[in-house]
Amino acid sequence: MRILKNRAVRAATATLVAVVVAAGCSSERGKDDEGNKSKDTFVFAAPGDPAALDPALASDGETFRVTRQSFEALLKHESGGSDLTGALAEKWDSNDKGTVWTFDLRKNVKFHDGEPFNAEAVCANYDHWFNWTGSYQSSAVSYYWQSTLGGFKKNEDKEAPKANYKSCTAKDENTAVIEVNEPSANLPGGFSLQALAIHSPKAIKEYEKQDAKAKGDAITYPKYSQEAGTLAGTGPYEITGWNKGNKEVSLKRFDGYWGKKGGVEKLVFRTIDTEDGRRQALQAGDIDGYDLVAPADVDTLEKEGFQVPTRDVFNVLYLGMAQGKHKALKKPEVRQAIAHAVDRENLVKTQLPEGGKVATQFMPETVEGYSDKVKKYEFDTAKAKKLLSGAGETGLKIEFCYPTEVTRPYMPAPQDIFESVKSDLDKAGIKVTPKPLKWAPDYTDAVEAGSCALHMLGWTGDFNDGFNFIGTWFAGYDKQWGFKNEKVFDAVNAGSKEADPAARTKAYEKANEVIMDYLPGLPLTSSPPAIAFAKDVNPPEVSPLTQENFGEVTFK
Amino acid sequence: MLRLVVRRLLQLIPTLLGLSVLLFLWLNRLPGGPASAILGERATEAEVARINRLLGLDEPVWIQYWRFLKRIAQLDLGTSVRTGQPVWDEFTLRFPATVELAVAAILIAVVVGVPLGYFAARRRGGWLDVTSVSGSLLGICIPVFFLALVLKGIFAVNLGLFPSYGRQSTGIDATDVTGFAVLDGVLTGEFDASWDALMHLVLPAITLASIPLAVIVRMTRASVLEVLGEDYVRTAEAKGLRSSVVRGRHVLRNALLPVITAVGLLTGSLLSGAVLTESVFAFGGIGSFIRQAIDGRDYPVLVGFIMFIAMLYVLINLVVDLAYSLIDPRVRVH
Amino acid sequence: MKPPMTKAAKADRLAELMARRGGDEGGAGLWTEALRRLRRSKMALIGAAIIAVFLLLAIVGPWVAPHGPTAQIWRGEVFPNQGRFVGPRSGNWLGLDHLGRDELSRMLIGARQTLLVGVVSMLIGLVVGALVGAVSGAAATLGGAAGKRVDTVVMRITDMMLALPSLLLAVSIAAVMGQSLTTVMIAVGVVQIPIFARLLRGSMLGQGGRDYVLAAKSLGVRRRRIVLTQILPNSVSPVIVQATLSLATAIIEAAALSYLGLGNPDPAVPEWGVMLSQAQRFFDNAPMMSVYPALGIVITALGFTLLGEAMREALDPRLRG
Amino acid sequence: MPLLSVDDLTVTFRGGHGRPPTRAVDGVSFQVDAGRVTGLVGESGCGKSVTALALMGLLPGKGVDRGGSAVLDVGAGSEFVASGPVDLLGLGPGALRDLRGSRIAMIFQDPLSSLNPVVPIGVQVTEILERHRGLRGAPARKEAADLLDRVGIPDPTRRLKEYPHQLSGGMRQRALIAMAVACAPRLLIADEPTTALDVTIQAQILELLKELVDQEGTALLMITHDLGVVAGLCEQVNVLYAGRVVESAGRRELFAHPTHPYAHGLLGSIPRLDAPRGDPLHPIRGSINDRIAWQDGCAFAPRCDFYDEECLEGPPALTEPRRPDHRVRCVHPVLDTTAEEVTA
Repeated sequence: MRILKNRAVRAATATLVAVVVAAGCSSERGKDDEGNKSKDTFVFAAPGDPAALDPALASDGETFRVTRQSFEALLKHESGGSDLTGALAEKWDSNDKGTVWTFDLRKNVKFHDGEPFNAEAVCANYDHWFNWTGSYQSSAVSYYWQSTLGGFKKNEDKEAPKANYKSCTAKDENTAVIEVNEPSANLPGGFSLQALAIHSPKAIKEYEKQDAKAKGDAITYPKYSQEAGTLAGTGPYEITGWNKGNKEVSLKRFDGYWGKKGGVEKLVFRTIDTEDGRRQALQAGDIDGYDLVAPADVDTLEKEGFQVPTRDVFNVLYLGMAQGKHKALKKPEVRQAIAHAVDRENLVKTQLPEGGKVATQFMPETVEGYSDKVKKYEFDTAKAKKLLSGAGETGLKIEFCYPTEVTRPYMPAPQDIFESVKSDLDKAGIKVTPKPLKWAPDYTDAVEAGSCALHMLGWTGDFNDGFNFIGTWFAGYDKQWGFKNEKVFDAVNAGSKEADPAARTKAYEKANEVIMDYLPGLPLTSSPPAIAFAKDVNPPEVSPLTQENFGEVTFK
Repeated sequence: MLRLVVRRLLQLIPTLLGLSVLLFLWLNRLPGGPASAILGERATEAEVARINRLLGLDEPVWIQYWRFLKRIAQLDLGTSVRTGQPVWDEFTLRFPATVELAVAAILIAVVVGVPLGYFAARRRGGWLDVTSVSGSLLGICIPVFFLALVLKGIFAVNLGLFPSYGRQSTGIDATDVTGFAVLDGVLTGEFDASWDALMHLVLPAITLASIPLAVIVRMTRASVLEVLGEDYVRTAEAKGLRSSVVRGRHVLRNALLPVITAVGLLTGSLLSGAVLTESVFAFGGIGSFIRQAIDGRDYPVLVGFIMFIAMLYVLINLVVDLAYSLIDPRVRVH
Repeated sequence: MKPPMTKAAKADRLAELMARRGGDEGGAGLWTEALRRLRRSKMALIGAAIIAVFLLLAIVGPWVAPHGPTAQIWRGEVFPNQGRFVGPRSGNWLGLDHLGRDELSRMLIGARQTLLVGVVSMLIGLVVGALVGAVSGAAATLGGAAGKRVDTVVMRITDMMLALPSLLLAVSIAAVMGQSLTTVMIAVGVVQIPIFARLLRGSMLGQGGRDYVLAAKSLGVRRRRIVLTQILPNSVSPVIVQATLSLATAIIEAAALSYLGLGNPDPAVPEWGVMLSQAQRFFDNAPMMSVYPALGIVITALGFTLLGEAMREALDPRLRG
Repeated sequence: MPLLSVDDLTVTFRGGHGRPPTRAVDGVSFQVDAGRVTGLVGESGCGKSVTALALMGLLPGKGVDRGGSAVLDVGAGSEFVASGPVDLLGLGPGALRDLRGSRIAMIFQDPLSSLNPVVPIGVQVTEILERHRGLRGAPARKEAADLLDRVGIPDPTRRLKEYPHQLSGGMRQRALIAMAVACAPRLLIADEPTTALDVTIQAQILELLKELVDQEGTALLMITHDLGVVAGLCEQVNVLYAGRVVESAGRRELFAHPTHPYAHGLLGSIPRLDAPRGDPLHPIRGSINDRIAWQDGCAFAPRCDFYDEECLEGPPALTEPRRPDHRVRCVHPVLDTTAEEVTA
């Protein structure tokens, strides 16, 4: 026994010594690595891990942030803006009904695996998605396909939306034609979605067989989507590694890229889930940039010489009112009273990062269909009081849900915003009972089910179309709001079937005015999610849709 | 000895079964489901319903439980709802990090705590005693997350002595053999990788060590005080032995027995309890993963994890007992 | 030659002399002994002093607080989004928090909340834990084979509870019950249960083996009586110590929960843990905003811990001397 | 001259923690002659063990005051100690360590608790050989085996590997004795060496001790409350009461003529087979706690049948009422006892 013990001890000490000594003599080399590493590797900290490396299976921004560097869709938003421009398609056009979409594809584009990009490739992708079966049809896996092009060839679930996608035909090498059954507000915007980015057909063939099994109590993402180097896109970077343990995805510059080559040799995305964590990592020089900067930090970082470029706003935060939950909210006066009671200016002044704006309607001004003629509800506590007493609701008691442990691009500090709004309402004589809930699923569920009389929620646009905003709430009856008002519903839907962009915009403007007259809830603010970069970085054009292309990054 | 191991593992089975039932009933009481956790604000009722149906979460609990049992029987812990990967893989992926962290923390706690406790006992009532005891107590009283933030702010951000997050720097692409970053470096000869990993360990380990340290200091102190009063120490003195021998062979060897048990249990709690530390230092271990699992209602992960922890505890207790039987002849295992 | 003393006189003289010699060691009971040692331990004194101050604050705090906890009176002067805060000044001795509220008032009112959380959750743990422990301890010592089985089962369960990371337990409780002060208390309390249970059982087993229990058994005293009148009273001291220590851990655990966003939500009743977890976002620009509640927590916890440790030492017969 | 002469030894425990200081040993004087067995008798609490510890230098450094002197003839000196007579109370810790185990050894009361439970017997024996005789490794083990053999432990080589809990009570005490005599000390102090053992074993152990001292010429200071042991072993007896020697005489003389009321009482309280039936025992009333300070008078007075005011006039001196070699500390010595009344 004793012998054995001693042996163990000796072994242990031996290793320890080895490590320390080794470390000692090699530490120098380590330093050098750091030195020249920063030249060609750009490290960006994201708040969350990607879900998969196949954007088609994902619905979260973190996945897209990574895949966007490697996969391209037919269309994209212009760098730093929110207008559509060509990506893999140079030009695109549709018939008047908006059901036949023709894309002139970019020539001599190669996939990372050397395959040529052409019309067949495009159709291969679209048909692949359209023919999805099994748990691929779950909206947890194919959310964006379903929300833009509806269901599948064979819907296995009667609840699934009916297919709107009809066919994709390769007219010639460089012309692809995609047909849909109904005109849709999601087009052409949908064609820019990262979820509909084009992969090399070779890769698709190869991994088609791998099923996303709904096994026991969870959906297993297909194996290929969890490994680097399986799929091949056309983007400026290739994904070379995904070290899950280290929460790190690394990409290498693709020299065969058709467009402007990537500025740095290697891109690395690392996950740091807390705001402080990301900020401190930047301050400590461990990373070169990060997203979702806490508003409180923007100023600090700038003072310390870091770069915090301002994004245009492309989201809206609103104060939701569930009429189903609280009868008083059915009275317009009460809703108006609340609207007048809230000091939205103060939120912008004190809570939001630079560039934040008061929201006058349920879409930011950057979106086509934004109207200046909507009814505005200025801050006026006295008026609020008057309206309440008029409605016989003085001393109104109401429950107010807010999410904890989360920051959303449109909602930097939920609890602070909540407390400000609450104290406003208190001043107007409305008794608020706070009800904090964990963001997901508690909060989102409660809100969806309309069990939160007052609540805060928001939306970040997927692409530049008004319906992508107002459509998500007011296209029909929704428990979250709990009201039926055909006038509103019709106004909102009017635009969605409209093929002609100009007419569509008009319709949306009208819709916004109708909505704000009815005032189902109170749009609070639009705030730009802040993004920060190190001093020695030439940052990319920051995008309102948070669709930065890190290929633009270079080091000073 | 082997029989002991086997017996313990058999005892484990009923415990696990009971535990799993409790868990299942418990977790089913949790509001909200994975679906909305996945989709966030994009979740609509219809979607949630569909996903739940697909996952069979709409079926009665006992059916789900039966399915679960069948899975477990095949040694399948299920699949994480959030990451869509097998729970087992997720654990094996992240557990080494936590083990590394926990071991480092315990090492610190023991290396610092035992001597402190010993000398505190020797100079009972002296300034060393008072300072070391109340100092270690202070360690317990600082909320871990705050301690972590402060340490990080000072040593990582301001002084830049240590990395502020993660397990490894980006530049160093270490080859992964065992998953234990430090060890791997030694095995593969990538010593800079080892060093790098060590540096990343320092701050989290110190943070995590604060509580075990306090416990160990106090235990050592108490137990040394007790042993110093024992007759056999007096005997040793009566033999005129050199004080080094008296301390080492007669005082410490006896005084450390209870400390060993404590260390075992502490390690266990660290392995399961590094949630705060890991999330402050974005340390890719099991702790932060579990925290996300809780937020995301990732039932399979939670169930799996608790099963995992249960087993872990039995194993640790086993190890402690074996270690004990090595040092304390009175409790030989037969 | 002095006149001979009477017997009585002699007796008195003796008594006087014996008295003068002073009493002998021993005889003093466990508790009196302990108290005597406590009064002389630095740790105990410091701890007690801290606790006294804390209690005072907790009691009078809300009345002496100059402003309401939610009144965002100086809202216009604080700009968290620009890192502009207001430090100590006349009128706001501890400055303003990130929503333009008077920090001092919130600290004062927070004291009571913090105490409340500590005490209630400790009590939950103590009462339930002690019950469980007592039952299983009694079963183990006097219940015979069946009792042993009961005991093992109970202890298994507590083991499991101990094995679960306390935060995980707390979080899932919070998830079921929704967030509120009560949730925090229960969550933190539940975590304490197994500790108390094991402790009491342990010391009961220790007592169970003692001669006086054997004696009582052999005299045929009814088991319930033995447990109630002999074993329990002699087993409580470690539990009392633990209770003191638990007050500290409870306060800290509560802070941890707040950091995980599960703290008491209601801004009207600020609790130091919540204040800390909210303020640490602004640590760079307004460190004091985190430091005040942090200090509050640390010092209070330290107070209870010091006292608890001192008691532990004072009561530990092995460490007499 | 004697091997050890203790003169006016006093040991006082400072109270601290508000307790009054207690004087455990209050001016004890006695002598131990080389190669002879001297007894130190008294009921528990009379300060005999403290005396022993004081001689060994094992009393805690803090909170204890020592007075008087205890001169031991250490024979050959060592690196710390000059040869010849030295005052044990005057020595530094280093010197004491050198003497303990080599010149002066001790056997304790409870053999189980006096052995380190987690160290094999062998090591516990060899360590002392190594310390004082520089023996290491094989020779040390050999010597240890011999020692165990000498103290009558069967199969010593196996025992060396065993741990205390594997030995019987008697074995353990033998092992302790083996350690004590390992370096042939000049003085061996045995503090109630048999109290923790059952009677049959007691006899064996006493037998063993006798042999050893006879062979080695070691002087033995036997500390006990058991008059049986005294009768069987000691040549010179010192009766201790409340920290002072109250009577000192040769064994026969003492048993024949217990002169101090206390000694008288002690002997009177032994049950005897040849006593007529129904003849009651004569226990001493009260306990050692019913006493007064020596400076006020005779500490035994409160329990004494014969005391009067004279007893309360200051400390009584040692007198020699019977014979020059029989010293008694009493104002009213019991002189009328006749031999046949008490003889063992």
